[in-house]
Amino acid sequence: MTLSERMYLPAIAQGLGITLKHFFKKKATINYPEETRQRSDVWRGLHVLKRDENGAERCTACGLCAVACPAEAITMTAGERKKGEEHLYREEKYAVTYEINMLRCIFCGLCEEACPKAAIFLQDDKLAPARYERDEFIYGKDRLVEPLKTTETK
Amino acid sequence: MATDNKTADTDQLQEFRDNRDLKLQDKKNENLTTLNLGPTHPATHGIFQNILQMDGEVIMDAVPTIGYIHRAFEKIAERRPFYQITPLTDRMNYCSSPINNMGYHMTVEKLLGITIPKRAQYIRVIMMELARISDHLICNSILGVDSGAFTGFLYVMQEREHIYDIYEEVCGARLTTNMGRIGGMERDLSPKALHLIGEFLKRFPKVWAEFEKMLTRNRIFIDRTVGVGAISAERALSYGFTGPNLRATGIDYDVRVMNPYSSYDDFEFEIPVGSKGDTYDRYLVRNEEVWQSLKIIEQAYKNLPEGSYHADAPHYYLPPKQEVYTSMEALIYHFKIVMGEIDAPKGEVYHSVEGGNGELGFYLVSDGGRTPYRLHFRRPCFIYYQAYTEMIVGGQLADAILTLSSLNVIAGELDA
Amino acid sequence: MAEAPEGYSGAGFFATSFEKVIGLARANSLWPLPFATSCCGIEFMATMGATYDISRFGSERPSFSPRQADILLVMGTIAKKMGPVVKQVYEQMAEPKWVVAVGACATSGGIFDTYSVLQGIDRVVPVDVYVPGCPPRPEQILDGLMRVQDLAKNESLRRRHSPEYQALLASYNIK
Amino acid sequence: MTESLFFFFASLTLLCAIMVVISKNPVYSVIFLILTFFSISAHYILLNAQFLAAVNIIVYAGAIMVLFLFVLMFINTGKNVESTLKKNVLAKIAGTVAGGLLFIVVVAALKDVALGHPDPATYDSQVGMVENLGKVLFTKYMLPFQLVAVLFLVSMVGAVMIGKRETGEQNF
Amino acid sequence: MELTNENVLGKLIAQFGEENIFDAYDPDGIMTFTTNRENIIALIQYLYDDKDLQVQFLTTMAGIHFPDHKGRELCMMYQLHSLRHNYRLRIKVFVPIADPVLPTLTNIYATANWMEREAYDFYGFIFTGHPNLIRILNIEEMEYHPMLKQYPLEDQTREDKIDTYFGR
Amino acid sequence: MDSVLLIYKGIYILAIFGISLLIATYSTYFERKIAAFIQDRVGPNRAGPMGLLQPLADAGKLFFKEEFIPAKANKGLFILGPGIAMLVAAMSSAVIPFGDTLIIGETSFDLIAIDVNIGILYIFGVVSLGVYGLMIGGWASNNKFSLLGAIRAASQNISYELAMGLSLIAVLMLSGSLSLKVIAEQQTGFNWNIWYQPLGFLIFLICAFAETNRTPFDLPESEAELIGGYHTEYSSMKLGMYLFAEYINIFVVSAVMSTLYFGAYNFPFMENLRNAFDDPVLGNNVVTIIGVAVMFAKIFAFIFFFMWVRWTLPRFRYDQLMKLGWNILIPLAILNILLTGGGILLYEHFTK
Repeated sequence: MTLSERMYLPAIAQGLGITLKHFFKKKATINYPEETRQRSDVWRGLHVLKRDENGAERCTACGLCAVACPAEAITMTAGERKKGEEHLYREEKYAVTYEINMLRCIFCGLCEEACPKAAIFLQDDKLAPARYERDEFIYGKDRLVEPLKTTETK
Repeated sequence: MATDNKTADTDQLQEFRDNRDLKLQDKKNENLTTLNLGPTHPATHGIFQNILQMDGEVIMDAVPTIGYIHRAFEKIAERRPFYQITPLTDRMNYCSSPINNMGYHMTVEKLLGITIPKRAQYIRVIMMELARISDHLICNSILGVDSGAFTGFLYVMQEREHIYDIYEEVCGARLTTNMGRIGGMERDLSPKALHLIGEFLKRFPKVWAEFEKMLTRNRIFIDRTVGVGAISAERALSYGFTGPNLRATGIDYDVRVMNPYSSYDDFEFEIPVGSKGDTYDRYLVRNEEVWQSLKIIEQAYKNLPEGSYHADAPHYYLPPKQEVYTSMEALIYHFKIVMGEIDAPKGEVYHSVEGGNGELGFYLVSDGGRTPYRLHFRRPCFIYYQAYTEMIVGGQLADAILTLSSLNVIAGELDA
Repeated sequence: MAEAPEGYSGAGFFATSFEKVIGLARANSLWPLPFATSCCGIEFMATMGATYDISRFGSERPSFSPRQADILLVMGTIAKKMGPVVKQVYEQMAEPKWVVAVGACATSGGIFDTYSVLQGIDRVVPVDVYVPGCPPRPEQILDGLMRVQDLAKNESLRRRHSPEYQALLASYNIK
Repeated sequence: MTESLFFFFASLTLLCAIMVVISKNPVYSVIFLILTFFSISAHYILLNAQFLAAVNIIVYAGAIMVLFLFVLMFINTGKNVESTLKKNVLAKIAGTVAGGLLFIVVVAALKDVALGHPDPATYDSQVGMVENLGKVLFTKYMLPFQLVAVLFLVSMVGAVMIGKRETGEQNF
Repeated sequence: MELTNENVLGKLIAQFGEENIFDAYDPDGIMTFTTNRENIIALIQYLYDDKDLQVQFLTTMAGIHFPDHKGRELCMMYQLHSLRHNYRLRIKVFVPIADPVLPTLTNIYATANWMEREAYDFYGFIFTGHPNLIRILNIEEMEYHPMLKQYPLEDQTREDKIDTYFGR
Repeated sequence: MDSVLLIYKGIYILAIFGISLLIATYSTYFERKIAAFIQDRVGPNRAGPMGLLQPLADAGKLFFKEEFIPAKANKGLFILGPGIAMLVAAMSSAVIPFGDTLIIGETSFDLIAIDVNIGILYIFGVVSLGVYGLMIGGWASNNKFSLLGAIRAASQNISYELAMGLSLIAVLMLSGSLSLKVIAEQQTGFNWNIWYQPLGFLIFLICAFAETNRTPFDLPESEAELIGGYHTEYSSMKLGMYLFAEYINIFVVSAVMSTLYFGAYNFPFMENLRNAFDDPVLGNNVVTIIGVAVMFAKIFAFIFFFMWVRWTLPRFRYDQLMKLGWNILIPLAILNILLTGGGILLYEHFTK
């Protein structure tokens, strides 16, 4: 240590100078509920089950996402499409139930990657919210499927 | 390395240890108090417990207990297809998950015999060095927090946010990155990511220099760290130290140089070494490594070669989505890969990378099946944490805490 | 004593009862006990950091002593070895206390469906708010905190003495 | 007013002093001892000796008793010693004898004491103030004062020596 | 002497004999061979002391369970590293699961302490001479050694799991 | 006349008590805000406008938190601890002159609660008792971390009291009085003691940090090592009292430092201002009122400094703290006394 370092004070004064400089600096804080930080386009947020351009569900219940999920958070049951449901489901098979346990989900994005139909998608603009009850985290089709784009909302 | 301070008095330490043994043997000695440090003590950032025998403020003995967040990585790995193990490695050393990801991928690539293109290798290097920076940054700033200087921590945490922004742009997550795939990266660096890296290279040196200015030559900090938790080079080797903690004792072992991987031999950088292996040396070595990492990133960023970001290995690397919809062959590969029906060749490989804390090794045994037969992680934290007792005995409680934070023990890596 | 916070904006505020005032006080002064075991703890550091700044909610004073803490933020994997410790910490906390399980591991075990990991801390302590994510973004952690604030604001002062609450604790074998 | 205060503080002093002796927990004893010092300081104030009062508190209550408490906390014994003492008949006899002797000495000393009555004409109420105290110390009692200072110095050096020897180094 | 796999192997066989150094092969650039538990400590000590080799760094130890290899179900892998020559080698020792006893390495490498405890915890290896052979990661009350292949991974207390669609 | 003064004293004491409580309460707010600003954050801003109600929220919460006495704790002492800490802290502001004299009508009101001629010794005595609160509380908690904190507090306070007292003696040599009021009056205008006693001030400042247990001397409660130190086991308002006591102590120490070294309520050109008024009473009152404001400004500056340092420096280790106190500060303080004595002698030699 040099003499000035031995004296404690110069280094302390330097430190105080740095902190004082920051005292007057612009603050880095983002006021979260009012402002949100910009997320990347590829951010892996809350899942959505996509519809195709005609509004039919893309999912064909092949089960690849469930297999790819390391957390085993996805369950589904497949069903055969009946006649007259072509506008609802794109393929001949569809998922009757489709559940993701958001508590187990680790948002790794492997399901999105595994999906051969580009049906499941992790949105960048939505996050899974905090809730009070454990049951509320089983996201069924009602909460996962993209809302239908009706003509009114266009 | 500047270590112009008083030398650690080994004779004195030895004398202390002899005295201690006498005191500890004397069970009737009522002056010793037992102090239970952890598992929820603020300084045990992860979770580990130490039962200390104290003589006043001086630690006479410590019995470490670990396993409080044992998660059975190695067992899980035996039940998962290769590509699903990447999310596990994220959670091992979560301060620098990309290094773990890449290390694992390289191990599997070694097993499968895939060579990946230069561009992907360079991207990996950038990401790994960013991860190293974020790892060292947390370690050194936490050292400040534990010694009472909280503010520097928040200054550098802001920079870590910027590193996370880059991660986010590359892979879509902040901490548990799940970055890269077997055979390359999952996507190329976007223009925005490149821009962010460029910005980071410009801004970070200033912040880091400021952080160093606040602590490095402050006498209070020097007094607190010099000679604290020192370990000799021989003992460190015997304890299997690697990484910054070994280099602080003066041994320049670095996997990036000894066994270069992912084109590390293309880059110019130095291995900083300390001399006494104490907390201050570890701090300085990490600080210097951050500068070296910056140097590496700069070189990789400037010389980023053109080319593909993944290997041409259709058996192992998922085909692009567009092809899956159109080409039957791609669809079949896609299904096979996702279902984990790709049989890996028989064999065993060991691959190690220089993780944030040292040699992070993956020992992979494959019996030709779809999952690893055995995947053993050489977790540097687990290996060097056992020296903790030896390092803190004879010091004070405050020393023990600084030693712990300067060792950068990551609970996820410790307990696996 | 806690005076009615004069000047607190909002019409009709002064009509609110004493309970509301205390609720507000509690909500704005939730001192967390960061029980950080793994990755989520690192994200909590980011939450404490300048960019997200948990102090805006009056919660930047981490009380590592359970006696002084108001919310137990369990962040990270809780192994079976750790379960009793969580419970003990919860027991040591003074009422009123809330528990937030942050992240996949604490809420449900996440990917670690293994012999050594507790499948959610609600097996050992009652959890008030679950925050999903692995790890959750700091925004989500703040979200969880705000949920606790909502709970605290609307909680009756007598809730902690109510038979329901006692029964809840008894079901977890606490005290 | 002064008189009643005096009686109040006198009885408080005695009470606290008795509590020091009969408290089972040594920490309580220390706290009562501190209270005793306080009430003695109150006596000083009644005598208009503010300096002495303050010094009494600073030195005894503020420093010496802190060290007492410090040591007690470190040793943290209390019960064991007490119980063994109580059972020992010899200790009881010794205590009785010693107490009786002390009592005799006190009686003997106080037997012929005549209470002084200050002459109001010459009595200086400011005698206890700092200035007067300082002047007296540095003029009339110069030699004793200096002797005490030297004694103090010697004991300090001694304390340092003892403190150093404990670490095992042979410095002298 | 330049350290090549042939050189080193030759040297070791010359020292310990063919019957004790066998099954040598090179799966990934790291020479791997098998020895038996009687010779493992002497072998590692020899590697440590030899002037030419100076293999003085224990990289890692890992147990492996092969339930199908009758009589040699458990394998202990020692990976060593000569930092001076940057030469790695891997030594395996097979023991039957009924008698999983190995000598301890803690007298040569301090780091072997916890590695051996981990191996005991995971596989049930018994290391004779180990100073403190107790479980390290799992709770002391655990009754089995979880990494053995016959034990399940899953936590049996999980309730929300539905096995349809999970091929595992 | 007498009764007027008595009533005035009563009101004044209450006011000072109230002000110190208020300042202590809002010190917590300022601490959080200043910490936030230093760290590029914004700090509490959701409880009331700019978070101004944050301290009230904290107080309200602490009041209604469960009172918890650990089973193994010594109950009586456990409660006594924070009580002593609070009482002692509140007592010490009695002898500080917050202003000069206000003249209303015929009566002049001293802006000081009790003007005793040993004011400084009083403060010293009272402050030295503060450590009992910490020690008793820490010991009674029956927790090893608390005990360690208590022991650290005791040894630290005793050690630094010595250096503090020695550094004070130099000031007393200059002023020749133990009364804070007299010391304040001597530093008229810009004639502050700091110009004569820079070294003494530095020592006093460092000791003040140590006596109030602030970083870099916050070992008794150092979070990273001892969790909460002596108050680990305390919850609810008993904890609140410890925190209060700490902030009141900061306030008092700041006031003492302003009085001893920075001219208390004196400010430059006050005599000119006083003479500018035709009415001497009005002039006196105006100067006094400005003086009070100046005094508080000085106090706040010191409080800010305390917090500023708190968020900048790492803390010492126990043995280093002792070494600093005994090996450096005490010799320095003695040197300072010698220098001051020599200076006074020289001055007298040349002026007489």
